[in-house]
Amino acid sequence: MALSIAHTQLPEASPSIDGELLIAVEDLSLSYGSGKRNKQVLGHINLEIREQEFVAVLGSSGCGKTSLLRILAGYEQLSAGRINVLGKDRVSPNADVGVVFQHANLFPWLSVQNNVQFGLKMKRLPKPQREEIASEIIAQVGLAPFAHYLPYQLSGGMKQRAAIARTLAADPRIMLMDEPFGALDAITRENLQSMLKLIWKNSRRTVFFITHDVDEALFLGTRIIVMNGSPGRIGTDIANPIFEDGGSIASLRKNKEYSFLRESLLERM
Amino acid sequence: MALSIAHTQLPEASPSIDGELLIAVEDLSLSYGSGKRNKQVLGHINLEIREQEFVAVLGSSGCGKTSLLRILAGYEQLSAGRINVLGKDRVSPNADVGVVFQHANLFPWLSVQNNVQFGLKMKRLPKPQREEIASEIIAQVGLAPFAHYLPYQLSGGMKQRAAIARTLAADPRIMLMDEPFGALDAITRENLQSMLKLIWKNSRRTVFFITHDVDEALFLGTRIIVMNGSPGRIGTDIANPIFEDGGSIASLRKNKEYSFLRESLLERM
Amino acid sequence: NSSKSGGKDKYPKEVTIGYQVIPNAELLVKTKGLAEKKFPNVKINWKAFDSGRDVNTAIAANSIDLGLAGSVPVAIGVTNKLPYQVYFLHDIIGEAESLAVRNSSGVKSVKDLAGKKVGVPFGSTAHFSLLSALKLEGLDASKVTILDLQPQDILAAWQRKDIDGAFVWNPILSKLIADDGSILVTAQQLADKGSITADVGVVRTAFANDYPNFLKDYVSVLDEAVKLYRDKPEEVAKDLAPVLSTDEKDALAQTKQLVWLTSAEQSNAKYLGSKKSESGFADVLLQTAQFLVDQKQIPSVPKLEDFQAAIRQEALKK
Amino acid sequence: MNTRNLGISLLAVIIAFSAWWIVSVSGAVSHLFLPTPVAVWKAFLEVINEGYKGSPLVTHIGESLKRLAIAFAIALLTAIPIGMLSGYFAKVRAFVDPFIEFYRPLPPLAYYTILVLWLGIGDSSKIALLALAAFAPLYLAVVSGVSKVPKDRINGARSLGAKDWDIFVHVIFPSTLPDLFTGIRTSIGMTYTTLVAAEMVAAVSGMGWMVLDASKFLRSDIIFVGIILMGLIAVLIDVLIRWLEYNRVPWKGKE
Amino acid sequence: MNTRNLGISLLAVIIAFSAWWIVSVSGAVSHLFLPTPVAVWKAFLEVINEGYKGSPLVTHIGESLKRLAIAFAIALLTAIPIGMLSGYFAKVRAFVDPFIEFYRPLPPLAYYTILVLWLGIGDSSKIALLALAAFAPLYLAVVSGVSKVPKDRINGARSLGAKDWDIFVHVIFPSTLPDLFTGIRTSIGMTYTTLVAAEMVAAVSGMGWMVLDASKFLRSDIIFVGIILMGLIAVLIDVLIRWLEYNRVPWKGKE
Ligand SMILES: Nc1ncnc2c1ncn2[C@@H]1O[C@H](COP(=O)(O)OP(=O)(O)OP(=O)(O)O)[C@@H](O)[C@H]1O
Ligand SMILES: Nc1ncnc2c1ncn2[C@@H]1O[C@H](COP(=O)(O)OP(=O)(O)OP(=O)(O)O)[C@@H](O)[C@H]1O
Ligand SMILES: C[N+](C)(C)CC(=O)O
Ligand SMILES: [Mg+2]
Ligand SMILES: [Mg+2]
Repeated sequence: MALSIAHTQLPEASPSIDGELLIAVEDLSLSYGSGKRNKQVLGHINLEIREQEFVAVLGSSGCGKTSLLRILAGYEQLSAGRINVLGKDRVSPNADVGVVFQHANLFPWLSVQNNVQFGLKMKRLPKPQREEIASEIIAQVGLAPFAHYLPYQLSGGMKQRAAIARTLAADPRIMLMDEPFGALDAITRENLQSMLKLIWKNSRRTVFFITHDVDEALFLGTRIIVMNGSPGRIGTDIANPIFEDGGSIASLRKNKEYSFLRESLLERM
Repeated sequence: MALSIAHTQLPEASPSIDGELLIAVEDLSLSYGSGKRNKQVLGHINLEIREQEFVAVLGSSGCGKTSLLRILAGYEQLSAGRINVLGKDRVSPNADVGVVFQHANLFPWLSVQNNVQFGLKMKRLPKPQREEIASEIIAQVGLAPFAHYLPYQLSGGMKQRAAIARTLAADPRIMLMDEPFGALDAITRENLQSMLKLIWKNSRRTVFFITHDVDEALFLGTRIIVMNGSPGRIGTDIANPIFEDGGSIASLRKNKEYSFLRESLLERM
Repeated sequence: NSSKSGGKDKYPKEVTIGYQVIPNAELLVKTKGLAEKKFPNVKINWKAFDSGRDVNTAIAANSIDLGLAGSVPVAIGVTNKLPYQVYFLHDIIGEAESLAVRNSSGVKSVKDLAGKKVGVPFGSTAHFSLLSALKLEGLDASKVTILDLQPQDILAAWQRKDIDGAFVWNPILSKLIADDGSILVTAQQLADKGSITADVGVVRTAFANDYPNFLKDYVSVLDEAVKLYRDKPEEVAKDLAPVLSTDEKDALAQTKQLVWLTSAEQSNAKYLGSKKSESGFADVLLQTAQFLVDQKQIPSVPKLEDFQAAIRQEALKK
Repeated sequence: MNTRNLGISLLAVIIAFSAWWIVSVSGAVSHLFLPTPVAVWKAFLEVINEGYKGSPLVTHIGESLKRLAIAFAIALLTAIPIGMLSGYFAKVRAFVDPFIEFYRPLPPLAYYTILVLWLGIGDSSKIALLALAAFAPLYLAVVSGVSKVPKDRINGARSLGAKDWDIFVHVIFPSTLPDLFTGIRTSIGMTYTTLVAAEMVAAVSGMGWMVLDASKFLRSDIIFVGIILMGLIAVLIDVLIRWLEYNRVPWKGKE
Repeated sequence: MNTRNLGISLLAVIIAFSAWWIVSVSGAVSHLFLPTPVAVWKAFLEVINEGYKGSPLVTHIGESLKRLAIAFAIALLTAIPIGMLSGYFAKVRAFVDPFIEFYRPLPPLAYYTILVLWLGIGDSSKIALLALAAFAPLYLAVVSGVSKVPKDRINGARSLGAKDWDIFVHVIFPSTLPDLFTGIRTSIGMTYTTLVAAEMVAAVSGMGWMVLDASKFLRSDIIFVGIILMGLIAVLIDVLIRWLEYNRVPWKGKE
């Protein structure tokens, strides 16, 4: 999957993968406010995401990463251009597109078990089946002993794992994640990175993953997008040349292309 | 100032500097709660900090970094051992020991100008003098155009700069900082790191600086402490062999000792 | 509320009577259960009220069938076209309501009240009597500080020496007398000079039309109570004492301060009369209302015929 | 009141009680103004044993609590749905708010006469008065609760497949629970302080009526009994609701 | 009420008004129950031109507002310092709270007779009743405000050289300002709803007394004038305080 690249220049071409086209964005713009207060946040975004891609999105603060994700999730309406997510032109939040935020956003009145079951309940799945699926996924993210805890009884990392489990349980075709590990300490963060990688390896679910950590992007993304400018646009869009199916950030850093890639990406932010 | 170290092993000895001894901690322990709920958080900490040192503190989450800082600041009382800060055995919060937190903790009802003046007002400095000193420091941290803004009108990075300015204006002999850049995005973070480094270079004020970012520690600290274990103790205490007076994290990364040091420190967390 | 049944000779299944704790025939009827005895198949609901104002409101709200209110609230009610009529005078207020003044205040006559503070419950019979007394003595009401006080607050104010006098009824009146007070004017004296006040039985007109016989028979029960009182006042006092929260002796004294009248006596033209056109009490109500207009208490007053129409003499007839 | 300083709270009560005792027994003030603790205790026993004016004490307490409970139930059943709609749909809120804003600050006694005219002297006007007192704080709490529901919590639920009705039942309602409980507490408080006003017209039972009636006859001892009783019952109700809250909304203040 | 849906709010008012007009003019209910808008308007003009029972309308409004203002000022001057002490020193709070918890839920009418006995029938008992109604919500808001002051804000101030008194004046007081304003609004609300009760005894002026007196004389039109007036004035007061709050505490809800 990794394209080989020259050491002196990054390939600007978008990667060509054969999977089904799940997300297509054409000439998208977004403005907030109206009249004098109008502020264009995104301008002329073009983007295609296919099945099985893990797209890591980098970009300086305020360049519009979150805004783009919210449009893809149907939380925000674009101001101009065209969008198509899973065949629909008018996107509204639905169970096929899962979302995980920086802050876990769990339902505080539901136990971990019930939070994870939420999506299944909405699908009107019978209770025993719901419970089985949820328990399995909870075990997978290592929260089995805490299944009956309420969110406030969990640490930040545990909450984040529960949130990921909840989205996974709903079995969306696409997962949109907005700096899901941003609020965590280094150790927890590394654990969750490995967990996410493993999950992706097993399910090959399409992921759109915003981060401000270049190492994280290089570790997780099969493809890396860098956004910049104001209004924000996509400046760089490459296949990750050093993507490995397993490994760790530490082993990544030993890759000889790593330092160069890192610097190049930072520069482009 | 930097000790030369062997490439295969980190020197475990505490660095010997000739400055005045400002902080001395001997066999310090701390427990929270009592009875069944008792939990020992710090155990047998020994630490000496001298004038002009910039001590960067690393350590996994929950190992007690913040707790140690709070004891040094006089916010928390130790359970056992001895402590001496600026010659006093019973430490209570005072103007000689400045504190900066991860979240700016500004007074929300005071403008930047008045926040920065706060310490001077407490010293009963006459108003014109107060204003002069504050304006100067505000300009130094690049907030001059925002001097009359209230905190809620500032971005995260601006708030953090105002908080640092406020502590600097009070002119403490020691500055204790607890992940002051933890909540910021990568770009802002780098700017503030450079700013702090510059300020330290000019004032050589003693700093105790907690971070979870190894790069940040290597960039800023003349000395690096790694805490670990439960109850937390000081596992590693070295002079930073690659400390430079100027530079940037990017240039740091080019240092050939960088990768090894980084891995060793991460390992020790 | 009463439920209607059958023709005009029938009793209602239920009747709601709004009474007040005043030592008169109706209180005796209630205390001795005379009505329950007389109407074994009628459910009688007794509702206690503190003021004619609330009785007016309750009648207007269709919540009670019979009620007891002072002549002043009734004049106000008729003026406002409340759908009720006077069917009985439960008592003529004699010495039960009086103007008491504190001895130490130096007030010897009504005229001395100028510049003094006097408490009275506004909109009550006592309020009317006080204003009448001032008018009779030619003292402008604006020269006296008249305070709107409920009886219990009058006593509190009296004890604290916040007021110099009060026009009020029992049990508070006797407490004022007991505490350095003396009586300056009684309602009896004012009645003698034409300013009559009374406690009045009113009935919802619709109820009276539906159950004329019940009303007649209820009046006969009231007559029975008046006779009982005239025959054995001590026994009556003994029955009423606990209801009045007082002792027998005081209860007897209190009953004597009110004039109890039988229906026959009330048929006199001086009182309710026997014909619409010759009801002395209609004149009293008109005078009362006119007086309230003069005192700027109410905006306007209806014609005499309206007051005459509001007297129902039928129930008095044997 | 936390348990750590329970001793001090107890001390406060004892000091207040002693002060009362000393002042009243010393004779410095008339017993009419301040009955002695002994007199109040005797009055309490008397009311316990013989009742007050025809009804046993439990009837007085029961009648008052019944009125409060019915009024509060009416407020709950109306304020929660209306408040949820108002909180969710700005237009509904714009329609309902003028009425609430207008009647909320009105003294209950100002419109009590009108209520009696409309609903009669029975329990319905009393209950209506209490329910009106209960409605506004409950409604406002629900509206504020709903408008505080994070937009992204609703979005998140939709992304998990929740439809409109699911959102109401499974997201908005539970989200407002903490505010609802706060509202319930203020609402019951408001209702309770209106109790005496409600029992002013044509009542012959109820704690409020008892105090009013006692004050008509200047029975200070009974007034004190009534006040102390009402205060203690109010504290009990509040403790009960806090306990319920603690059990139903354990995450309150910890989100 | 936001401005975007002002039209809908206006519509609500118009609908309510029309409903009133139609029902009252149709004759379906007696004018005693529901006077016509025209009658109310006439009564309003009458009261404006001739006053009510000896005092011009402005005097009635002024007297009520004066009582409210004095009572509220007393509550402010007592509740803020006591509340600050209670919030800061757990022991003070343990001492004060039993009294507050006990009297707060009591219906004002329950203890009004006692207040009249103690303070007389003048304005002082009225003001005391109103001040008691105002005190509890203000006190509770200040206590909650103080106990919400982040521990590290105080520590931070000490690290900048603040001493005990500085902490109170420069940290705790301004920190509680947002809660104080919330407290002020509920407190004024509580005081206002007690206004009629306060003017029940020995008043000959005041909006509350006007409504009470009008109901004695079955003047529904005046009752309506009084209620509408009281409602509008309350809304005005609330707008004023919100405006003050917006100007004094611009950071509220944005920390
Ligand atoms: N609701 C809104 N109204 C107005 N402007 C907004 C709104 N939301 C975001 N913006 C602006 O849009 C721009 C893009 O914001 P966005 O949150 O998408 O950036 P981002 O790339 O996610 O930044 P970060 O890395 O800090 O999360 C910013 O300038 C922001 O101030
Ligand atoms: N007030 C407290 N009461 C009880 N336990 C506490 C308290 N404060 C901290 N702890 C516990 O003490 C331990 C050390 O906490 P501390 O905040 O000092 O860690 P830290 O090294 O700063 O962690 P982080 O990197 O996450 O900030 C943790 O286990 C924490 O749960
Ligand atoms: C509702 N309040 C208790 C505030 C006032 C009253 O009883 O009239
Ligand atoms: Mg973002
Ligand atoms: Mg910490």
